[in-house]
Amino acid sequence: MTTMDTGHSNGLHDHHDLPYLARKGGVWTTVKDWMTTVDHKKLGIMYLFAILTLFFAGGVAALLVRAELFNPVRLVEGTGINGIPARYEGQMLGQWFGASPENPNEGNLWYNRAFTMHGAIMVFMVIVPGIPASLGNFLLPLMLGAKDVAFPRLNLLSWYVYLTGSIFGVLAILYHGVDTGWTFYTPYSTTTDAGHWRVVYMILAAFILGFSSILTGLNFVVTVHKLRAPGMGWFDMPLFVWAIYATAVIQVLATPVIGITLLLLIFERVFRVGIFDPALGGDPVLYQHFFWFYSHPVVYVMILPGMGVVSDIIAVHSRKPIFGYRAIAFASLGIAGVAFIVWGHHMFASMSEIGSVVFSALTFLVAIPTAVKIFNWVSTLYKGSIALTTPMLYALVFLFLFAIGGLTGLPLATLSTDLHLHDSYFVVAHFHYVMFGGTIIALLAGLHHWWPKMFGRNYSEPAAKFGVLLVFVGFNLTFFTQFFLGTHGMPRRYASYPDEFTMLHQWSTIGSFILGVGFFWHLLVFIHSLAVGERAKENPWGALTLEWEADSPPSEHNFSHEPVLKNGPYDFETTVPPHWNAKDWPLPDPAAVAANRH
Amino acid sequence: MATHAHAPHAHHAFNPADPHGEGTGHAHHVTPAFTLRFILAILLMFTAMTVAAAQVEIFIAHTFNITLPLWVNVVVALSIATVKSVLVLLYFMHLKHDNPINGIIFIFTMIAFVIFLTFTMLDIGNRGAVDRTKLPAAVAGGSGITVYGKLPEWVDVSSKAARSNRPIIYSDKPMFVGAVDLRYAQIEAPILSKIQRPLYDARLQELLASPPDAAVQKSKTDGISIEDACKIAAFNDTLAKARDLAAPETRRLMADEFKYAVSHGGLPHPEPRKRLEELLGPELFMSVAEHAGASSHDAHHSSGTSSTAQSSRAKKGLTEGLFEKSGSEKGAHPAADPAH
Amino acid sequence: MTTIDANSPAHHGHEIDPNKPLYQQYKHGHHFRNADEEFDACKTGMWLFLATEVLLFAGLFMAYTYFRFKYPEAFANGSQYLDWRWGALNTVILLISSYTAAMAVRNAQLNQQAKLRLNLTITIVCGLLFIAIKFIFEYLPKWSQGKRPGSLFSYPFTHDAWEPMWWSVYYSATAIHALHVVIGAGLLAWCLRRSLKRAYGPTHYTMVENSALYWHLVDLIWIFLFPLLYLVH
Amino acid sequence: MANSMNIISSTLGFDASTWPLHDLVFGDRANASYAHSSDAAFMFILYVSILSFILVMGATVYFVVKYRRIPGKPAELSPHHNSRLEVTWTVIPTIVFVAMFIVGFKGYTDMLVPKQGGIEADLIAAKWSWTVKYSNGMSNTAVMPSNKFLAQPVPVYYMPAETPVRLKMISKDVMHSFWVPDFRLKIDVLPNRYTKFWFETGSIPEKADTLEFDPASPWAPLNGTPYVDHWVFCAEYCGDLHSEMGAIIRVIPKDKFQWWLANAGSADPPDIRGERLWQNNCISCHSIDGSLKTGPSWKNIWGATHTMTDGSKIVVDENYLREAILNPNAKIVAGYAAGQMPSFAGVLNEQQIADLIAFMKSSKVTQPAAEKPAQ
Repeated sequence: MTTMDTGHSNGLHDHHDLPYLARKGGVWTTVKDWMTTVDHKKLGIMYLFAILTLFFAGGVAALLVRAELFNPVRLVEGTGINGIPARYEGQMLGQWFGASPENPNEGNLWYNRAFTMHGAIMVFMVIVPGIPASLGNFLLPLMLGAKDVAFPRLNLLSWYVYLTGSIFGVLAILYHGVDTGWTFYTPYSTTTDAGHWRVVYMILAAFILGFSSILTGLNFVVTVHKLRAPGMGWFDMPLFVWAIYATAVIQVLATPVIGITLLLLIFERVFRVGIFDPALGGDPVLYQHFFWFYSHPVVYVMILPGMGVVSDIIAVHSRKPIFGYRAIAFASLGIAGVAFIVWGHHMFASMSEIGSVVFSALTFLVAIPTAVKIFNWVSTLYKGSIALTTPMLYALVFLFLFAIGGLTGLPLATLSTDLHLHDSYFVVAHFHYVMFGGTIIALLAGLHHWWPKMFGRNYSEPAAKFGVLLVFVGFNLTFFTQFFLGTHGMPRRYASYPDEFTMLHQWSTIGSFILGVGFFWHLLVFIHSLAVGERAKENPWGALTLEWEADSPPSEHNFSHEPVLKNGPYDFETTVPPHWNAKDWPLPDPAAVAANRH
Repeated sequence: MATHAHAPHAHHAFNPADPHGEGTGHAHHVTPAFTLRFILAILLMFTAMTVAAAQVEIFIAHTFNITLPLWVNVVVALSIATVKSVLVLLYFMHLKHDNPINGIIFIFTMIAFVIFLTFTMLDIGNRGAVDRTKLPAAVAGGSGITVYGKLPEWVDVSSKAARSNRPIIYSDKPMFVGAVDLRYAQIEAPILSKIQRPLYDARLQELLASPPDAAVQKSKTDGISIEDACKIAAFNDTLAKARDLAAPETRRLMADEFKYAVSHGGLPHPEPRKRLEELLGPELFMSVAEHAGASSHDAHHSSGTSSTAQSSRAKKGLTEGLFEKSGSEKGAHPAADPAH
Repeated sequence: MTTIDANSPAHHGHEIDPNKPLYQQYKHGHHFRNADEEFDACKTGMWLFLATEVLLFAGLFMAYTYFRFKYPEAFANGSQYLDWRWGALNTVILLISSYTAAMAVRNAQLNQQAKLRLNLTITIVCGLLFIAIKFIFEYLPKWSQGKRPGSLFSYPFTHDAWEPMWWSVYYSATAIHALHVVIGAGLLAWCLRRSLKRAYGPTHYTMVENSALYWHLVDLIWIFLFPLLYLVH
Repeated sequence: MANSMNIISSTLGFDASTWPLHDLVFGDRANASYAHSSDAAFMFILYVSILSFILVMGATVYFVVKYRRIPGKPAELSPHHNSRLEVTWTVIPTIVFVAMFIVGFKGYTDMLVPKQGGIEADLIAAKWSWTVKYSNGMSNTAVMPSNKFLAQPVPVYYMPAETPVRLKMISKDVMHSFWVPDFRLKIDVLPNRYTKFWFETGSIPEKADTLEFDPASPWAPLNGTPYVDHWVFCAEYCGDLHSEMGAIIRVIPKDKFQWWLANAGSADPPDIRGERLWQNNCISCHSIDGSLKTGPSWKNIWGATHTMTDGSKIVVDENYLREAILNPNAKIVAGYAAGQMPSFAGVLNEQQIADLIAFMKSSKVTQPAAEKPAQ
């Protein structure tokens, strides 16, 4: 896409035109500059690093869990909890953290803490802010042709709120971690670890992170409404922006409810007000309603941006106008809308019969726009010019995994089958296919797609592709086995299991470690790229959206003149990509194109 | 660069002041002072109205002994509140002359609000809604292969029924009919205050001694034991009686407590004490009084140590605590008595 | 909220001319096309924030609805413990403050600096009055008599076992609302402080507008809390 | 419409256990009448899913291979959208989803609606064990687990074969969830209200394992009984020993179950067993603290002298009590109406009657608990 001005890229007369990564003086100045910046790009990068760091922390917890389940049972003669002679399970974690015949619960306790930490970190600190806060912050204004988000200082505040929340979470971990499960179900969460504040820290962390999420969403909604480049109508926006917009709407409308929920939960623990505590007349199922009214829509906060990323990548790397642009855009909004009326399917086992039936019926509504999106992506490939670059590979991996994740959601929406699969490993596998195979894979795809733009350097394609292979194999080995564990009756959150499940669990553990290696490999690839990677072109993929208009990395104020839209984000048939010549990206015959349009 | 691209999407005439054709909103509309004063007057008037409505209800309840159903009061109060809030939104918050997007945001907020309330109540209002004794299928178990009315011949139900070992039920009854499981749960261990407990026990003895026809009838229709039916009756009677006892007490307390509490550093008023003593009889009253004096802090919530061994012991302590407090062996309502 | 309001001339690094009032020196954010657009954006942002506030209270209204549905007796008794006169007084106070807040916005639009300060002051005072009444005449006596939430409850003359639940809902709802009153008063105080420097006028009064909006929302919530807690029985 | 719904709903009686992939997915331990319809629903969804997955992924792979990028050659032209196509692939999935919902709803109602007759029992969950109380007050036994994943003694619920069982479930502390994978059903167990769980036990196959107890144990008579075990798991995370919260539903032939039920808890002293029986059968009419009920109070009843309606005086001893239990209307204590008490012949066996009498002799009855407030 092209701008009014031409060839501005290297004019360095004004410090505003320096690349945003350029250092301003000494170390202290640079640190101060980054800590106080209101530049959406720097904030996006800081979010990215925080999120990836926490992702590795959560990943370690996950590997602990899997390692524990490789062979959880090492029976030791000792005294059971009833004081009667019994065998107790000196699990690996238990032995590390001092389980003993006198204190046989220790092994399970540490296992419970491990999976709680994994869940809490991954959900509240990684996946929910994941794509919107990192890629979204960096790309949204660029894609809209704006200089910044609507409220830059609010953006900075949001970053520090996120930091504060994460610090509370880390604090809870340093205090040995909490064992409530990331869902904080009452009355267990209000009674466990009595007399210690670590649970309150964890709840507080989630509460504060919610605020960060609200502020980001609010900021993005206003940005999309007010700061689109001149001439950019709603249907000239890249689909990533549509997805971020739908996400932001959910963030604004759903997150406050988790805010009040966790607030009441803290009251519950500290003052025992009893709103969720059956011992005082409260109702734990009411808590579940409160919790899932946020936590189901937030599932789409997690996945929608991923869908946006994939929509863009598939179009760019197969050089085709996305098939059914409006269908995908409206599907995003549709999912965002339906997200608010399906939360009950997390509670079929505890909810009233009529409620279950209604929620089951409504839940199927979500599947329709999702299916539409998948069909549109596949048909975008039709007659494309498909390059299997790393981002494209990850987009295809996303298609594969997300399709499985979506389809396995159907028996969980169906009443009779859900009563068997609910809270079993089938659910674990399902939401990992969606959250991990969806969101995290999409984050990787987007990261590889926009890496040259963000850091101005290329990564080694072959190395990255090897990473894709590791992640794909490891992921499926880890989680596909868990579907069978679930249908055969393996419950969630178990520190040990009957013998018949041993084989599947061990395969799953092996896969998880392959997965871990894969991510470590990717980390090395990125570090290598940052250190010695070659300088990236402005527009390596020949994409048409506005962010590729800017330099790589973009200058401080993104564009030296406000870009004016001349063509849509996916008009590959009619437009030579910015920074390229016609011979690099040959166009089909205009007459044929015109004929094809009508 | 190729700037001559065919641009099908850029069909907006570009206007620098209003690049998106959204309008910059009539942000600077100045509301006349008279309007604001007028709105304030109306709001105050409505406040008076809603208070008056409540007072009138109390008045007729106490003089003519006519008790309106609870919902009347709620509906009146809430509709007045709604009108007030709409006025505030339109005039004080300028929605009337504002960029429509702000109004739309608020409407969507309200939609989310309503969804949250209605769907949650949809669950909570329908617990135990499937009355297992009233379904035609119940005798056979499961809903069987239910045939509503007549089937076409080519549907071979019987062989399917044989294959899956499930009964055929010919039915025209609806699937869901109202029931009272939740109340049974309460009946097993009735939730009663210090005042209600003796009333309930006494009443239950009477009823069990000679079950009234109503109870017998209920036990037949609901398919429950006569004892349960009596418990339900006793429970309702107790609530009614306690309410009668409570009404004058409560009103008296409400009138006295404020000035007394302020002047006496919040001591409970001796007057209602005396009256309550007559009401309960001395020994029960004593038990109530000392009970109320008891500290409200549970052992497991005093700040403990961070050692896991200790905290897991604390957990066990809590569990036992709940057992002790549980209303009955069935434990339907652990710690039923809030005065703990 | 100051982050939503993009008004600090220093921030955009350009010198202050003492002859002109502060509000005329205001330069809008560099990423907006004009001040109007910025004002609009800030206001929409504020409305989105108000949306989150409404949904925050949705939880409390949900709790009220559910427990009223579950323990009607306790709630009937409970609301009789409250003195509707204090509730009504507080309602009137909030309505008046809401009116003055709206007037303050009007004054800013019409550049009536003195009236602007006056109205802001009245609004803040009303807010503090509301808090004072709430704590001295409602929380204090009730708490000291043992009418406390949940397990803290120790009032001897309960007529229904579930009155603690009533107090839990009562304290949670009103306390969180009171917190919002304090925040709103704080915002308005900030406005007042800036308005002493004539920071707000016809061309720039975003902060006043947004603080007023926030204040109206606090009022809005109370308009519903008052009948639900004090009158319905 | 109603008729077509009718046809659909009446064709959902499938037994999926013989379908392809069923045993791979679920194993072959499906039990309880509704398990089959649940499996049928799952397999239906599974087949649809596999089909659509193959279609989508097949198309993807085909396109990726066929339309791979050739440098210097632009992508071929194709329509940017196709309303008919898009409507089609919106409508067809919708129809399939409606079918799935109906299938699931049908199976759900099967799971909700219990069969009458059979036995009822109370299930009480607490951290970290399940207790089942049978109608006669006996509760389940526990054995050291044969399966090494459980460290605690695991509760064993004996259940009669081919019998509907209804459980009324309540929790004493946090939330638990009662899951029997073989029955394909889990229901949460809540601390503040009863939830219900029902199943109909299957028949016992020919070549089932048989119980073997040490001849000295009170269970020795059960030796050689064929049985089928079903795992019970807690599916709602409930703390440290969540994964220890297993139990076994052990289905044995009806007659053996009757014997077991009658003799369960024999380990307890007789008066304790008697007290359980009193709580379950007599408490509504006979107090032990002297308070007036339909029948005479048992306070200090042992050895007391009762005056009958005909004026005769009788010293309360074993024989009188046994007669009063089996043939209550033979002698009526003065001041009480005849015909109030049903005969317990056939309800209580000799052992249980002896237990009751032992309870009446016990200190619990002779020095009763604290007085209730005067009424």
